[in-house]
Amino acid sequence: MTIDVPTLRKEFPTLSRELDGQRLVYLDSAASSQTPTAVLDAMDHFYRWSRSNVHRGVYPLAEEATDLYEGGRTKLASFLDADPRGVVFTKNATEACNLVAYSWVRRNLREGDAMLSTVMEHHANHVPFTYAARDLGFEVRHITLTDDGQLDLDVARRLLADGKVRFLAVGHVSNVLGTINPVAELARMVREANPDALVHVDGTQAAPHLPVSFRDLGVDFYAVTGHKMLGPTGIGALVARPELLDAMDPFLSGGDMIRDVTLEGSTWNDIPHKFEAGTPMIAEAAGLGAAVDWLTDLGMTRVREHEVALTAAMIEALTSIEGVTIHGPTDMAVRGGAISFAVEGVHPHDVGAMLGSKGVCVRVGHHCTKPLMRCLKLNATARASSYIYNDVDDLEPLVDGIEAARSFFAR
Amino acid sequence: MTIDVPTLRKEFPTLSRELDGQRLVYLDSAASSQTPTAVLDAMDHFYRWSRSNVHRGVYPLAEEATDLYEGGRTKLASFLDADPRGVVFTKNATEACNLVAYSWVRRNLREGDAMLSTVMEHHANHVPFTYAARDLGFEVRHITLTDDGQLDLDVARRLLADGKVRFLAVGHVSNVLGTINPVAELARMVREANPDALVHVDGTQAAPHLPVSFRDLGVDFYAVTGHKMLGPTGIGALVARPELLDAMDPFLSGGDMIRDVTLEGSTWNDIPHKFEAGTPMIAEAAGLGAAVDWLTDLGMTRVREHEVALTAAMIEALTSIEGVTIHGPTDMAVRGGAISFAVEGVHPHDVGAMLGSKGVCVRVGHHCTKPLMRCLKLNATARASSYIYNDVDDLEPLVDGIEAARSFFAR
Amino acid sequence: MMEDLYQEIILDHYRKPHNRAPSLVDEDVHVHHSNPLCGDEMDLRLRVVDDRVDGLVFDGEGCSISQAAASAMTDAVIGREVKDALDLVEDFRRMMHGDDPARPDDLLDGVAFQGVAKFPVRVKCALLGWMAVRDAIQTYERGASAHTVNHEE
Amino acid sequence: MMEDLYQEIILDHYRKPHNRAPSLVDEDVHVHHSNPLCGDEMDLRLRVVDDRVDGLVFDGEGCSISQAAASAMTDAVIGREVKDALDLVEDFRRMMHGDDPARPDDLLDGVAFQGVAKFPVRVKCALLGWMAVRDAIQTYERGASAHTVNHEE
Ligand SMILES: Cc1ncc(COP(=O)(O)O)c(C=O)c1O
Ligand SMILES: Cc1ncc(COP(=O)(O)O)c(C=O)c1O
Repeated sequence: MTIDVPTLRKEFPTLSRELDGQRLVYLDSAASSQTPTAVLDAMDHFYRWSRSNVHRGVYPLAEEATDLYEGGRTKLASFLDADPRGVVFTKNATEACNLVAYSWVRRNLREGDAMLSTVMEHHANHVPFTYAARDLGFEVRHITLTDDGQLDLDVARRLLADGKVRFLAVGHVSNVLGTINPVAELARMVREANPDALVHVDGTQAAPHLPVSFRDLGVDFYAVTGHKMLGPTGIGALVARPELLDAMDPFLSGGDMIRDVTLEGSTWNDIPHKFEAGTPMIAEAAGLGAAVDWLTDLGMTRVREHEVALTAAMIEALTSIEGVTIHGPTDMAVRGGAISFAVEGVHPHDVGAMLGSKGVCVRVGHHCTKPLMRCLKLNATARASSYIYNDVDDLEPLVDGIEAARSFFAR
Repeated sequence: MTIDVPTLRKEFPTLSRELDGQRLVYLDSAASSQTPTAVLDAMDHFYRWSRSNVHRGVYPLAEEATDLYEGGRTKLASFLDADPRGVVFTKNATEACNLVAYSWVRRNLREGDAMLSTVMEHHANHVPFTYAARDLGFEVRHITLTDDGQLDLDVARRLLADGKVRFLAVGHVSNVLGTINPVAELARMVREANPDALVHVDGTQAAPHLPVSFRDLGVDFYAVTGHKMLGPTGIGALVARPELLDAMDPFLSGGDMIRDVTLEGSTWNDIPHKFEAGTPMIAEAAGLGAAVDWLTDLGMTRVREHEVALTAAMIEALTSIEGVTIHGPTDMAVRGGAISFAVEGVHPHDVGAMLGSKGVCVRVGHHCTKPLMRCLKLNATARASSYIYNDVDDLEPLVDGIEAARSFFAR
Repeated sequence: MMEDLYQEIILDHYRKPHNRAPSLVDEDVHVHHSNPLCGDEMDLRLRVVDDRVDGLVFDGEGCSISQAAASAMTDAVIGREVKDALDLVEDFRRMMHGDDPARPDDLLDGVAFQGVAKFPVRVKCALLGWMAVRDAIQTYERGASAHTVNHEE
Repeated sequence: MMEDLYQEIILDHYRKPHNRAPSLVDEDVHVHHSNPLCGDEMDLRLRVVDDRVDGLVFDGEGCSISQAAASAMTDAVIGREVKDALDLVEDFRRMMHGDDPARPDDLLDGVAFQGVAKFPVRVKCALLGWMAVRDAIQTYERGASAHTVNHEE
């Protein structure tokens, strides 16, 4: 069963806006998705009905707030097929990556050790680790790409050969090339080379689009962010194996994450609370819970099917424009919905500005992947990224806008 | 001019709720305040009209989102009389304290150094620093209390005498005793003893209630949290002297906080962005901006006047009940609105449960101040904390509930 | 709400606790449990004879629920074989997490606490004494005589 | 919107840039500026004679705004005393931050960029060449001959 996009669009208020009299065509969901009214209602309900703080309250409002917050955790856990005890709420995926960097990498890797990453990582999955490496002196190795924008597993094998790699940080789906990386296979390779090595996956661009089972992936950490999966801003999560969290020292500390505090020191609370210091994102967790419920109702298999069909059509539409080339794989079996493209003779900024003037929202720039840009010998790309509320009727405005940019700017 | 509470209450939806047919009396604003509809509308407007990501967008939605986010920063800066370049958004006050602990304390204090704190700190302003001390071996000294629950400045002077103190962490207003601490005076004392020492103030309980001028206080860092000052959950801020932020290494790293990234390393963005990694709390910043606008319109002097009058009346009402004693100062010149009290022969949990059953919401427990509880030789207290939407009509239900608890439980 | 939580049986135990005492003759084990989140503290002393709970007293500070639950617990546990006592503890623990008790008759007044399961913040209080006796028995089985635990479940 | 941003004057400079060249005879200073956030790169070469900007060329990759602004900048700056050039740079910078220009006539086609101030993300683009020339002059005054800067303003 396909998605009935026209009906579904009605649930996304911003999409009914007009820009200069033109229909808004939102093709920037890889940067941030729209939010359905069900999510807004869930947050509103908290603020208008149960507004209070969580945990330890002895009055009904506080218990309701706790239920909303912890309910968000349970929902996200079942959405990602993970143990709720292993779901730590953070403010975004970036904080989730930092949690891994501070609580595990910085406390375990030393000079002489190595970690493995890739040249296509988002800065969120790159900088926290190279920053740690700068402070601690361990080595960072990078898997390079094949010509069609996939990870070169032969290179990976070579980089793992000496057994020094104790940690892998890899994205599940690239926000620039769209590439879906074989993370389960990489995890197996890493553990074969070093059974004690841990695997951290940046699932930011995967969780909104693919059915994800944390258990089946066989990895140790998995980071997601709410605002790209129909949820609110201000919330993300790190999913981890509970045993691992149990053994780790906390990162942020303060209230709620302690068991006991004396003037001299503290003992830590049980997981996941040990990693959630301070008043949490209560409304946001309620909103994210509603978002994953909404996605579950729609069905993640359908979400992916819609992505495959629409992305294939978009690739075809784009490549049929003269002078347009696409970066990254074109085989839908190994790619998601983010499409970076170049327009010959027109700078991406100008492409984006022209499209914006026609109501078509795309992102231009380095997409927080400067190392990848250097590899591709690019300064920037224009990127169109679709989601469930996009449909083939969005292709014409996109193509028209690009053609207008070509005739306006191409020298 | 006094506050017209009945009119003002209409702007706080949860307050019109009934609990078991009784009017909801919310006396837990020290844990979390209510949110006026103006704040909810500001967030809704973002989600329904400008939903997109901030920074680097070339289409109108993204520019509007950026304006909402940066507008929140400007508003908060002027509310606290600080430079917007020194305002770093965090997810809560706890993260703000951790930022100081990771980016300054952990990078500057070593064995042989000392930091100064107090026995009345909230865990948020205690654990990040004792955790750092555990890792790094510096000494943590604590200012004790006088009999009426104020900081003992003679003790402070003694603890500063050897010049080893390089850092002070102190709360502006106690969330348990209500005490307003003389932070400007303490800052002077600390710098006299050691001109290079820095002063970090946990302003979480002050910013919602008192006119605060970061510039006039003469301190280096000031932490606040949105959800206690009419704002949404999921946002707080660290206010800091910009020169200091400029010189500090970042804490969380990832997208948005970098200037350039290569495979080997990164250079950092300008402040305050250097300290804001990843997609920020966009809706939340818009909401917090609306909250401080709302408070400014009401007038912080009036807010404080209302607090003084109502708290004095509440102290009188409570102490007139047989068997009730109040912890902390009773002189309104040196206290805010949080009132911790004990009911003879009745455990705080039972007090709270009885009050809750009558629609009166108070907090019971250690209030994230275990060291203070030990000093007071208490396991827990019940705490009533009011705000602008409370009035003298809330005193009767409070008193009735306590009396009911006494007759029901006292053995 | 107050009625669901504070049933008459519970209040009776709270007002006149059973087996509340600061010491126990020939005690085998003494455990101290505290629930740092709400500040409750409890000392529990156990004497075992022929593999049976022969003597059991508790003492300490806590809210009505924790005091009453500990009192009801002593009634239900004294006289039982230690293995059986552990099984009963597990039954109570499950009841606190929303299950129906498997051995309602053996729990005696303990069943009155079933309604507490609806008040998540009070579950910890009701469990304090039960977790303490479980720990005391396990400490005894390990051959030790004292144990201190900070916990929340 | 497109009209506010891409005025005809701007497009002319973009399509036929003035003083765009990869080298400069007898150059005194060469600076390389990049705007990492949008990827624009610019090489700027300066020759100073008798305290005046005698030669000035730019080269590099960038969007229409950054290329056109650099082109218009060279026209406005060539021939000026270096101090005066710095003053003009400051006038343009303020204009990009929303002020009215104090020296509209001296900015020549530079005034056409006033509308860019309304597009915060493009302000950086328009400033790239102007910031580069400021840096080149300051590098010259310091007695150095080359400088590389990553920036965004
Ligand atoms: C004095 C004080 N400091 C810090 C905090 C921590 O604030 P948050 O939980 O929003 O991080 C609180 C509130 O819980 C507080 O009362
Ligand atoms: C692949 C990838 N990883 C991580 C992030 C960071 O997410 P956030 O900004 O929500 O922390 C993003 C989005 O910006 C992303 O696309």
